[in-house]
Amino acid sequence: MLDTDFFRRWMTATASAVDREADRLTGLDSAIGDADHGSNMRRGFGAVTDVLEKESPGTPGAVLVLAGRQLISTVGGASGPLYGTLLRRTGKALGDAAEVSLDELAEAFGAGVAAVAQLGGAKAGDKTMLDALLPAVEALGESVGAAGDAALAGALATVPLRARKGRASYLGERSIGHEDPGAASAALLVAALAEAAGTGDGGRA
Amino acid sequence: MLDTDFFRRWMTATASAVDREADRLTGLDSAIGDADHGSNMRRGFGAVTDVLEKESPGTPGAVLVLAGRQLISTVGGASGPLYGTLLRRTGKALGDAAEVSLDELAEAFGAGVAAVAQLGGAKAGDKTMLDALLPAVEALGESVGAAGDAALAGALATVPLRARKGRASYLGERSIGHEDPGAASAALLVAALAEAAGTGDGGRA
Amino acid sequence: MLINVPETVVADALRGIAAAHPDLTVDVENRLVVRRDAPVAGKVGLVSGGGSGHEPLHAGFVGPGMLSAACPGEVFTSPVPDQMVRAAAAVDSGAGVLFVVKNYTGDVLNFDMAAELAEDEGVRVARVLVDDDVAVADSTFTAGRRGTGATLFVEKIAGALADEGAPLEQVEAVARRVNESSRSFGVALGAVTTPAKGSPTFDLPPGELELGIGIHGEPGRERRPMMTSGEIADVAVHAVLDDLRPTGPVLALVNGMGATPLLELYGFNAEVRRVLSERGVPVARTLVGNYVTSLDMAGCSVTLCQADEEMLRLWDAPVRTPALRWGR
Amino acid sequence: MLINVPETVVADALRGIAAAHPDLTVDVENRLVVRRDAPVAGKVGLVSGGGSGHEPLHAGFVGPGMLSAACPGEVFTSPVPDQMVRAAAAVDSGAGVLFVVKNYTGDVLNFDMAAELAEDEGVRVARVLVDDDVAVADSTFTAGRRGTGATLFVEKIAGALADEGAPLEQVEAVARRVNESSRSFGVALGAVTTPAKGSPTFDLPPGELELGIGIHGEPGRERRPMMTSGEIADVAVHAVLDDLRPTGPVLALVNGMGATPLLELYGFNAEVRRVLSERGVPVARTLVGNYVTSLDMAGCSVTLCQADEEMLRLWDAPVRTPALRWGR
Ligand SMILES: Nc1ncnc2c1ncn2[C@@H]1O[C@H](COP(=O)(O)OP(=O)(O)O)[C@@H](O)[C@H]1O
Ligand SMILES: Nc1ncnc2c1ncn2[C@@H]1O[C@H](COP(=O)(O)OP(=O)(O)O)[C@@H](O)[C@H]1O
Ligand SMILES: [Mg+2]
Ligand SMILES: [Mg+2]
Ligand SMILES: [Mg+2]
Ligand SMILES: [Mg+2]
Repeated sequence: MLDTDFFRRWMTATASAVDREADRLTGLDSAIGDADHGSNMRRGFGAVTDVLEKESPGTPGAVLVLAGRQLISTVGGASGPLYGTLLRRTGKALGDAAEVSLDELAEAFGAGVAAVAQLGGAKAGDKTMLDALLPAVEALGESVGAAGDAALAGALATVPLRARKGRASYLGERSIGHEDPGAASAALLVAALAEAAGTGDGGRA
Repeated sequence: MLDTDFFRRWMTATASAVDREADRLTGLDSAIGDADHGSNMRRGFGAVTDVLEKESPGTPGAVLVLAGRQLISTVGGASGPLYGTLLRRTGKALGDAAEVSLDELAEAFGAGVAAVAQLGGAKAGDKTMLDALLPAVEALGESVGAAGDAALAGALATVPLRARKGRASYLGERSIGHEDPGAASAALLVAALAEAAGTGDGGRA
Repeated sequence: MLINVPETVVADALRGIAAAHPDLTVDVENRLVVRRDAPVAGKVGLVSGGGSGHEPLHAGFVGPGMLSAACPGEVFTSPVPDQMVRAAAAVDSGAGVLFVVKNYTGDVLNFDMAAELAEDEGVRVARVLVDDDVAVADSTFTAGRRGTGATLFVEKIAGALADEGAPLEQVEAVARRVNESSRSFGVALGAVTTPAKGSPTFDLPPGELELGIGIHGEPGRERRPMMTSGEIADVAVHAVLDDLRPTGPVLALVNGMGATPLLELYGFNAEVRRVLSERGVPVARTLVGNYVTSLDMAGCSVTLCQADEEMLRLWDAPVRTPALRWGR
Repeated sequence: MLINVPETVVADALRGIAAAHPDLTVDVENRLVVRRDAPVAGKVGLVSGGGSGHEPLHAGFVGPGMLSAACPGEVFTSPVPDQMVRAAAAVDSGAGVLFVVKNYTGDVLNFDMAAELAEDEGVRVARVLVDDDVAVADSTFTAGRRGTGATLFVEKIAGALADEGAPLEQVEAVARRVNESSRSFGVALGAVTTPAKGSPTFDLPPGELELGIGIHGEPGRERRPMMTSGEIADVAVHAVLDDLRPTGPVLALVNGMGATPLLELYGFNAEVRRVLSERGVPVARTLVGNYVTSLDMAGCSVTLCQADEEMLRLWDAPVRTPALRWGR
């Protein structure tokens, strides 16, 4: 089972990954966007780490709801409301449970990703974070490691796509040939699950 | 003796030289000034050529007075009033004569250069056009060729000087190591005398 | 770049705005710029905002006759809902608040969240989307047309109507009408350097330009060898007119992207005017300057608004903000 | 560059100014920008001018409350006497004309020639030299201090007094007083590209800056590794204050050189204000923006004027020009 501490570790691992990869994310966003995705994510998850330390929420759901709210209040841009909604809705779906199973997490995460799709109006293949998140939902029932792999593959698969949503869509054909920055950060978020679970155990809790 | 046509040829030869060397003059001015000396001189002597064709002044003095006035009306900057005064005062000193000797030209040119010194308040060694003009006055009694050589040597000798007048003076020590653009264009003006006199004859009329 | 560290660029600017403009209340911590006399009794509040880096938009347009408050986000990043909720509370006199939102996914999502929260707190909120950039096709293949230069027209004209005491529905309606009557097209002659990235966001060699750019340093729709001012005016004005098809006089904004000298911009205005007169379009008013910018981008944009009598009257009405000021 | 060909840049801009500003009379051929209502009966005329490339200076300051006419030269080249003679004739109502001349050899020589010619034609002419740039020592080793940001203060304040109907001697005196009370210091973060040259006038690599620059793309007095906004404010404000030694409140112009984003300029203003308050100097008014520019130069300058009551009253007086407009 995954306890509250697992979810805190997930958030801190994401914060470290995003901090480490911020320049790469901004670089991707500078090719087909406005060169701020790295600093957006770093600012947001930095704030998430801070607030989790200060407020110590007591359940998995509460960790994610608080993290999501914090993203909404600190990130801005397209990714703030979208990632904020992802975590908030996932957290809400987890309810008040003190521990959750991987299957429960997979289901809740599915609800979170669906909320992202609804809020942003994007679907698979539009070259957005959804292209990393949707395959992750599928694989998460299997293991957190599989989810990480699926998200990464999904992110890389955005390279040949033409963007239909977000800022990259303004480029039309010229958006082809670049990895979507939001898909790349989503892959980091999902990969952090495996890290939170402890290396190599695949997270089958 | 130097007739009216000689003075027209002097002006057209200067115009061609300035046109040909405009980029070099602007380059010099961009190192220690504001990168406009080449276009200033080109615009001015282009206008001089035009007005001499249109108005056909009938004496050497009239050619130079008209040319000088035209420079004042079309160049602007520091070089417009200075070169304009140089030619106007030289022309005035020549009076109404239909032809003038080289000695008369040398004396009149000396008066023109003195007027430049008075107007601009500069003296030898201040790193200005005077550093080419003053040696030219000295050598002009000998031959136009000697004057050209003296002006060129004077222009090159401005390289190690520190500017005390004009825009280059703002640079202080940093003006050292560059040729003064106005001295370089003055050398072109004086060299054009030999061209007007016909190649190789040294202008001893 | 003239900055301390990238992280404090927006806060530093807000402190500088506070120091320069005693008519504005600046809340540096919560990132708000508000008319000092807000809320004005009986007046609809006008709130806008967006990523920073487009100055004087929006903070430079706060004051009598234009915006009640502006919410600056990080550079090129839309603000967070908390800012707009606070702004709405600060400017609402009970007559309601209009959010002027440029059409970008981030701005739309954050303003929508803010509208929901503000309404929960009892503020009546209407929203107008600005989407004037004809370089982007409004289709299922894009996030829709970007909001650019028309934002200035919307804020000025709706702001004037709000100052006259018109109710929220009318202010919203005129804002929508201005947007529907406006189109823009932009060109970049050089790329942008954002504080966070510290180097140009894309590579634009000297002899080339980008057609159909936005205001966030994103590349345009097409790259071309350098064109003259006249050729650029041809492309931009034809693109705007072919979409707008005006039947009467227009308001023209000939806008610099930030690093284009005013000398060149005025020369460009002469070419814009030439194309308009070739197409038989009369010009009622012209504004030339760096108003809706993209940091240090070299380039320009043209925005035209087919203005009816009411719009012109409201355009001419007094305004007193840091960047637009006339009539009082 | 957003131009047609280098040769027509100034004429193109004048056509664009004419199209944008119906309040101004623009003579493209003779290179004059004049208040439409000139000459104003009984009013002293105010004429300024200089090389182009510093816009909005000077043409953007023509109008009620400021200049009567502006004479734009070629880019960075002072105008020719013919322009000032024409301008003087156009604005003289019999009360005489004040020439506001920035201290550069070229401007001084051309304006002096013009003054002589205009006086021959019966116009009473007075002249004030603006020389506020503390980066240049005023000694026998230089052409004297350059005229930069203080020009705006001189034109605004003397223009306001002229509009009140004061005689030539008084307008000249206040102009001189403003200049004597003002000092400036400028910094470049990037070089200028002039239309005629087509490439940067000097080489300034990204990580470096030039201290003590003028407004003509000339290199500065000293090159340094890049500094923060706060460090630059320290250098600039101390340089100005050490020379000015004000004993009362100052007018502050925090000026962009053309390509510095307003976002950064406001952040710089916060730092300028910090240094001033560390030195105990109160600020009466602040103007932040790109007013006295150098084409596409990145950088900034600080101008401070120790303003007495009369100067402040005249600063606040109504003005209605393309670039400065308030009070009516
Ligand atoms: N409508 C949308 N649905 C899902 N994801 C989106 C949508 N629009 C943008 N995104 C994601 O957001 C990312 C950009 O985030 P960011 O750069 O932080 O915001 P902005 O685009 O406002 O600058 C894109 O790479 C994309 O993955
Ligand atoms: N006071 C002066 N006396 C003599 N020559 C001068 C003086 N000031 C400047 N010059 C000359 O003028 C030249 C610059 O001319 P130009 O670039 O056309 O004008 P500006 O300096 O106004 O841009 C200098 O190189 C110098 O030779
Ligand atoms: Mg982005
Ligand atoms: Mg020069
Ligand atoms: Mg963004
Ligand atoms: Mg010059």
